[in-house]
Amino acid sequence: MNAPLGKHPEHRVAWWFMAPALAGLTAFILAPFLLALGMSFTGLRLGSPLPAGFAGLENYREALSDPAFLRGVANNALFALVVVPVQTALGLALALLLNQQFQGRWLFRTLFFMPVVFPLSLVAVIWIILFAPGPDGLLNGLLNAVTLGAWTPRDFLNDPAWALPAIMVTSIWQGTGFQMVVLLAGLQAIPRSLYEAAAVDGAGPWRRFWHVTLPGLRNPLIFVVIVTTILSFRVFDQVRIMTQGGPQDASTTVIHEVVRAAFDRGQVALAAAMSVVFFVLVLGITLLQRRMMRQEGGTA
Amino acid sequence: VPIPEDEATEVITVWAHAGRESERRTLEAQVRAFEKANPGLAVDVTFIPEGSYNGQVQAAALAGRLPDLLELDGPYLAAYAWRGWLAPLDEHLPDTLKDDLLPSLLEQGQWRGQWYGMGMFDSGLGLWADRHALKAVEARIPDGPADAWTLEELQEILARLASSSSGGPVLDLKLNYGTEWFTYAFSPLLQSAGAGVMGEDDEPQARSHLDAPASVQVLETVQGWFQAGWVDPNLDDAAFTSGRVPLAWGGHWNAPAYRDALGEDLILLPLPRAGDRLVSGQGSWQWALSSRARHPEQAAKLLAFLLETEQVLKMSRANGAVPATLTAIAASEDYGPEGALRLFAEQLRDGYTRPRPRTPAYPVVTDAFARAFRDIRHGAPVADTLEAAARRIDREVEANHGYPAN
Amino acid sequence: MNATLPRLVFTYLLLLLCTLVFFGPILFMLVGSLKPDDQVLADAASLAALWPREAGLDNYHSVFERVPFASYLASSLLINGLIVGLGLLVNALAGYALARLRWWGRETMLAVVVAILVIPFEAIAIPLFYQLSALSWRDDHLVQAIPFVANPLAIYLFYSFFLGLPRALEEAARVDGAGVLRTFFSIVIPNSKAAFASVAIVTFLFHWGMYLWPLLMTTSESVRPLPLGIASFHTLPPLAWGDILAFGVLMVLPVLVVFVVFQRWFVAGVASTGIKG
Amino acid sequence: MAVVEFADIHKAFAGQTVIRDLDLHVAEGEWMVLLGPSGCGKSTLLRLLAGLEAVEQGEIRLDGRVVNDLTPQQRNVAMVFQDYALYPNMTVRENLAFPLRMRGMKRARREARIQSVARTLGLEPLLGRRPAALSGGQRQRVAMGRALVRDPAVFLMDEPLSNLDARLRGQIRNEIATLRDRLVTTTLYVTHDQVEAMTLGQRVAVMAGGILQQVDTPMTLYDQPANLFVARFLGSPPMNCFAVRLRGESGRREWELAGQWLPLPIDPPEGATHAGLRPEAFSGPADARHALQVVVEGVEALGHEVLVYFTDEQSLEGMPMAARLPGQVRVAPGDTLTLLPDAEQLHWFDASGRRLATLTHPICAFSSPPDQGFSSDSFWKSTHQVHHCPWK
Amino acid sequence: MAVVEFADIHKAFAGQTVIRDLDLHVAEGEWMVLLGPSGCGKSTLLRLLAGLEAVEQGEIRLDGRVVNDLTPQQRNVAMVFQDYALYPNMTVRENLAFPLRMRGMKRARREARIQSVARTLGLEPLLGRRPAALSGGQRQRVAMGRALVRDPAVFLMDEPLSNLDARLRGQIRNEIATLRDRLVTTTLYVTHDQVEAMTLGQRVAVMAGGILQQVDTPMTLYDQPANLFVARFLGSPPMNCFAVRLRGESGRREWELAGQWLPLPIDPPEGATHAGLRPEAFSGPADARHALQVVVEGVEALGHEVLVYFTDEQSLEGMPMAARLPGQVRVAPGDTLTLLPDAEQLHWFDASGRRLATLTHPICAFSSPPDQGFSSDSFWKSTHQVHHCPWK
Ligand SMILES: Nc1ncnc2c1ncn2[C@@H]1O[C@H](COP(=O)(O)OP(=O)(O)OP(=O)(O)O)[C@@H](O)[C@H]1O
Ligand SMILES: Nc1ncnc2c1ncn2[C@@H]1O[C@H](COP(=O)(O)OP(=O)(O)OP(=O)(O)O)[C@@H](O)[C@H]1O
Ligand SMILES: [Mg+2]
Ligand SMILES: [Mg+2]
Repeated sequence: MNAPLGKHPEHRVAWWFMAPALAGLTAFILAPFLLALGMSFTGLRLGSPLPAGFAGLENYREALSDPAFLRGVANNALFALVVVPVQTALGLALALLLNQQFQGRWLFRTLFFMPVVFPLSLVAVIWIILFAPGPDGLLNGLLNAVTLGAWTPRDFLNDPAWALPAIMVTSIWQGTGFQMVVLLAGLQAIPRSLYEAAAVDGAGPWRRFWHVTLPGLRNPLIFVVIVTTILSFRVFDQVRIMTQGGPQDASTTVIHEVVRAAFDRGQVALAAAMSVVFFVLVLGITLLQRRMMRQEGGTA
Repeated sequence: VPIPEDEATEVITVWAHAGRESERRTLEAQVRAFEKANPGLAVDVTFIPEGSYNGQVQAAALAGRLPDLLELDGPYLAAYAWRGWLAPLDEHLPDTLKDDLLPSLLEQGQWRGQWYGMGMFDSGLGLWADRHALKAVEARIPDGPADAWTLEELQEILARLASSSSGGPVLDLKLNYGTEWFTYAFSPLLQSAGAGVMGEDDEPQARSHLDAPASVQVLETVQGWFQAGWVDPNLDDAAFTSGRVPLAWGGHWNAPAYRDALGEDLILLPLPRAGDRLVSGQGSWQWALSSRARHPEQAAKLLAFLLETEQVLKMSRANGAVPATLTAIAASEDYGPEGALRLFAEQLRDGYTRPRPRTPAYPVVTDAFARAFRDIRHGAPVADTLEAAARRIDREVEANHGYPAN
Repeated sequence: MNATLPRLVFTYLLLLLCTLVFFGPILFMLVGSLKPDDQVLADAASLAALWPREAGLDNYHSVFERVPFASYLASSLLINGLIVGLGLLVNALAGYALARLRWWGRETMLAVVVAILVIPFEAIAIPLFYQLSALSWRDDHLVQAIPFVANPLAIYLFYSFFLGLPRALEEAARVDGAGVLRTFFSIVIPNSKAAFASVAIVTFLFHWGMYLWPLLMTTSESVRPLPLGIASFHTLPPLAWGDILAFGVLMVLPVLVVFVVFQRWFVAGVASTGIKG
Repeated sequence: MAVVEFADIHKAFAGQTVIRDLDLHVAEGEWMVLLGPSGCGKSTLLRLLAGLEAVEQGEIRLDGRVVNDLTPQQRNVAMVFQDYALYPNMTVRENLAFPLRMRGMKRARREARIQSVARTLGLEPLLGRRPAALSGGQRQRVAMGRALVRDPAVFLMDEPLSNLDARLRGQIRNEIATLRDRLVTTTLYVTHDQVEAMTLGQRVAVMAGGILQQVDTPMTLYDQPANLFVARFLGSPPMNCFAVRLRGESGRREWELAGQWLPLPIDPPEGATHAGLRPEAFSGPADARHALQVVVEGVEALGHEVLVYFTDEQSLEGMPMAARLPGQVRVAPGDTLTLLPDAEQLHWFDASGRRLATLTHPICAFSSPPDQGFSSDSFWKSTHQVHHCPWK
Repeated sequence: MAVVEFADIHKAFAGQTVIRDLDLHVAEGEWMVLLGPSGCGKSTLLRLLAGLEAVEQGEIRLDGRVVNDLTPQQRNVAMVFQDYALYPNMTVRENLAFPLRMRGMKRARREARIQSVARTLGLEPLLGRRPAALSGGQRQRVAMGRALVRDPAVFLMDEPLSNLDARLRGQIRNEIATLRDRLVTTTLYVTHDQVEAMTLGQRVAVMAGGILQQVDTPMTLYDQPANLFVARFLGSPPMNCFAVRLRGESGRREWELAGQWLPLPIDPPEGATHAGLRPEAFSGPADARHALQVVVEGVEALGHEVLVYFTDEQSLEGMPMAARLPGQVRVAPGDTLTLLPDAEQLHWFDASGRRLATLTHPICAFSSPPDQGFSSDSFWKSTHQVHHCPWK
């Protein structure tokens, strides 16, 4: 509200409104993050009786020369590059499918969305079973049946070539429903008359999709892409439970390395340094993404 | 668990791992018995799932909220002790107890000359086998620890087994187990070969141990088994029980299920030796007194109670592990002189076992070793992998200035 | 513009396929939870994976025996209730201040919220743990909830939503004599049900599976939430897959109920909150 | 350009009949305005023709060819939507180009076409903008342009002006009228604004409740409304309609208005139960013997004319009666005013609301001298000058 | 009820001046209409008074008290919003109750108040409904009710009718006029519809570009517009304004219109560069010697009158000239028509657009005989009957 600024009470009211959240964010996110930043320059180890001491950039040097961490960064990037587009495309396809007129839309929407309500730790457990190696595994069995026996059963989660893709599949399975719901809502917000205008103007279904649907979904698409990108840099639970980052770091991620350093090895300062590097990376990517999307469309 | 709340009682707080049902029941019963025998003392036991036990204890320790008495996983003892979370037990326990204790437990419970941990039982590691299958390939069946197979012998047997089973897997290495298994189960092979994960107290480093040629050679051999397709992934933990493989790298805890599955055909063999002498695994849950304990005397009293022969036997019966005292072993059905599992007891008693590296760096050590082992499993070059792991471990040791006493 | 029959048939075929992909694993879990432990894996590759032959509730019995499920559930509900309940209030207030009120520091605060958005919890768990340990605050329900009440994502979602809310309503209320606070409670909240529902669901989903934090912060059985229960099943192998799946089913059931009940609002809310890039 | 025929069209939504037995013939190049209150089915009719709704019963023909089963893109119609439906992601130029691209027109020709339309509609400076950066009036013109840029068989316009404010509406109405005279294309134009209908339609089809009430030129609709609905729908303020009360014999008949008896110089037609009198059929204060004295209830002084409202118990639906007095009169509610209604301009309706023709409806028409420059077919028919007629 | 004063108000948004040096005094109980084109700052002025925008410069006084720094809830004003801003989560009753609850009125008194307002506005049967279940007109009345239910110092209404369709707008305009006369409360009413301004305002403040152009009664504005802007803003079609060209000496002067020279019976004021003539200053075809012959460019036949458009090169901004001919004339574009402009109704403006007073502005007024029932203060001032004046 544009009510008078100056001495007006609204200024104070605003701070009151902001205060609880601000206190929470400061105490539980900002302060620990600054603490992490500080810790990253020390030699602090979990529970160590030695004085932490100033370590300079040692932790950063160590993190950046740790092949597992670097692999984690690369894996995260690969993960984002694959999962974001695939999941978005799938979500869009499902949304389009559900945006048609037919009986039972509600049911199917619920079914497709259901994986989203599953905690990742549980999803991971289910998929470990589905990925079971040997011909007895469900996925192996299915692929075998589909390819009429041409498929050689694999141990997906312990195969350097398959571990990361397997985790991607799991994540896509779990996350697509969210994309779908957002995009479905976006689809329903596109004025019907635009489709009608395009039809009258001579556009067939494909061109209507290209010229009306896609542009109309711009903002929801931006939203899901940004959220999915942020989330795909946070991948952890699946990795921890399904592959522990292996084999040969083939499926490790940054957060997984952070957690291993901090919790399994007690190297909290190293973990803090990794977190800081990671934060800078993700923030950079997010800002870049926002800027690109914004400029491209003019109004976002 | 209701705790009697009258003012005269002192409450001893205890954390224990929530093992199997029977184990939990037994401990609870023992605690009640202790309370009955010691009016005015109450015990408050919290069971914590094994999966999250270490994390929880560390978190509580950092927060200064450890209980009086707690269980911990043997190899972590040094780490906890160095951080000052534990109080030495020497002054609280009678020396007579030591005399009766398994030497493995004595070794495991001590660090830098002080006694921190005391187990009610120890673990046994060995090879389970199907008598028929071995007979079919005319394998030699060792009598005891002293005449264990050599690594080459095992390899040959595996090859024979494999060819008789048309190339399928023949060995279960319990690949479905968690991180700690790999250090526990396979570092003894390195030690047997004359190397090991780390040097002893006077040489606390991994370099020239973990990456020593002997270590490399042993693990290259094991890697060969993977590459030959002899090892079952064992996702369902049923590789041996379902008869898929005739040989399983395992321990005392497998006994009940394996007996059920194979009955008379089940035989227990020592691990292979990679060098002159067999080295097997040891170490299990131990009791320790927190340095912040508010009732150390009473807690020690409880501990002493738990180590009474009767109690040790009860626990051993509940979880199937090797009883902690020689007296109890002698009285045990399974581990006694004629017991089917006596091999486990012999190994522990006769010095065929060595503890995992007793260093405050252990969390890093086991992480590095397990990771290396898993990479080797998937074909990573053994020498490089081990060298990298050794470097990782040593960096940690150096960063802590070799863990000076404080 | 109207669906023809062949098209409808095609649509249903596609729907069926998608149902298989998205619901199949869930069905597998449901069915598996009714089977004896060893059958779960044994059946996996056959159609029996989706069809219980020897169905029984044994696994569920076993779950209730192995873990104090009711206590875990109660803790989880309490913790999530706090996070969602307090969170809606706190974050909505902040989102409103950012979207609507004019004050010094607004722009900065918005930038901070957006930047904070990308900090994953795992990255700050340890320092936060140190912080709270220094206050020796641990092992209760509150410590599992309070740190998550203020949530930058929720603030941002509310902010986007309020930006799109017609200003005239609030102005009318102000002219009618309501103060800022009164306007917020009497006018803004009742007209933002969709936003509240969707933020509620999103935060609920986000925190229902939380594992790391309770692991660090709790020891007492009575304050532990459901996800820690899973650890009880990760004991020595053989894993009791049936029990794990049964536990999983019990764990998602409350979320599923919440979702099905609020789904209508959720979809509408997503439409109105998420749309600002 | 095409002939449009609706034959016996019937349309229902979810069992609710929206259009009933509709027959309508639009000639080649004709501008037909569909006029009617909200919800009477105007848009539905347009959408049926465009192919956006399925025809359930009856036939729609374009140049004699039945198009019932063609998709929108197969029918060569162009439509201006009520909410414009401009593609928000495209610039004005791209919006205009879209229908041409969809029909595969080559780039060069397309550009030429766009330029020409943009010039016609004054859109040239806006070509690079997005719809979000346009004012309401500009958007309307782009929507128009997107239809004009093609060369369709029929134009369909669905209340293209209803979202504009009064002033802009008037201005764009003029522009559309100019366009209409320039581009002769068969057009169906939907509105519920009667001023638009009067000024834009060559013929106007008045609809109510899904039924066609009357199709005729605007002036015929105004002068000879087929029924009470049409009578009261056209004109602002609408025609004053009331249940008629008569007394006296033929030749000395009197009729009642606002409780007063006035002489009726003509014979009402047989069966007349209702009558209507347009507001302009009242003339200013007169000393006449048979003038009507009314108590003014409301006044609207518009500068060039004053609308005076008063009450008549017999008025349909209790609507106030209105008199339109040209010029400026200072009159306030509560005043008593003397008005002279022209009974000869009464419209007569029977009990069912149908119009009854008066046999003798004296009209005072004087044709202008041809040498004064009037085109031969234009003639004055001013109701205001009726009292100057010699026989009065 | 209060006196409202704006003193030297200046308001800018992001450096863009929106209101400039504005002084306005609204008397106690007066209905002041703010009229002006879109974007001229009308809403801003209202919002300044309501406290929804900060006053940056100048003072706003309610009954002499400066209210610049009061919050909206501290100023006792009631506002009707353009899009009504009904609370969708509340029933009509709750909507009406809200402002009373906010002011802490007791339940019983509140109910009584709501009942009375609901009765006044015919909302009784709707009290239990939510806004979503109301038609546009009903919503408008609820919005009105929410303002009326209070007893504010000032009513503010921001284009309350602009979202309604033409027919409903006319009807509710009447209702508002009735209310205005019943409840005498100081009111600022914003519109850009000049019919509303003319019919509702006791005085009308015409704004353009943030500057007050003229504040006066509607008729004064219409008859004596202070400048070209006001002249052309009021009236539909607007006043025909053009650069004036004169020739000849005083007494035998002539002026040019549509390229033809016509006698000018009066002397134009000193410095006149522009003149304006309302469309109704033309009268129908005449045989007069000095009639104007125009080629018709456009025709709008509205039933009761015909608007005829023709071109004059001198016309401001190239706007077509309009003549309003009462009744019905059949005239088509391209026809030649003879019109008689009444030069005595010319408005004169100087180079800066300011109005110039004519010393002798002959008006043909005839007061009606008192015994005919006219109230003493009402009199005719019809421009149409000017040519019946004896001296012509
Ligand atoms: N898709 C639909 N489903 C159900 N009813 C509909 C549909 N479209 C229109 N109607 C109904 O059909 C009737 C006629 O609608 P239509 O849009 O043709 O009216 P209209 O004359 O264009 O009115 P307006 O002037 O308000 O645009 C209305 O009662 C409307 O509610
Ligand atoms: N909050 C704002 N920020 C920036 N510019 C504004 C703001 N509010 C209004 N303006 C600008 O101030 C000018 C006057 O706006 P205002 O709403 O007062 O016009 P108005 O006369 O009410 O127009 P309308 O008839 O279209 O409602 C416009 O140019 C508008 O763009
Ligand atoms: Mg319509
Ligand atoms: Mg405005």
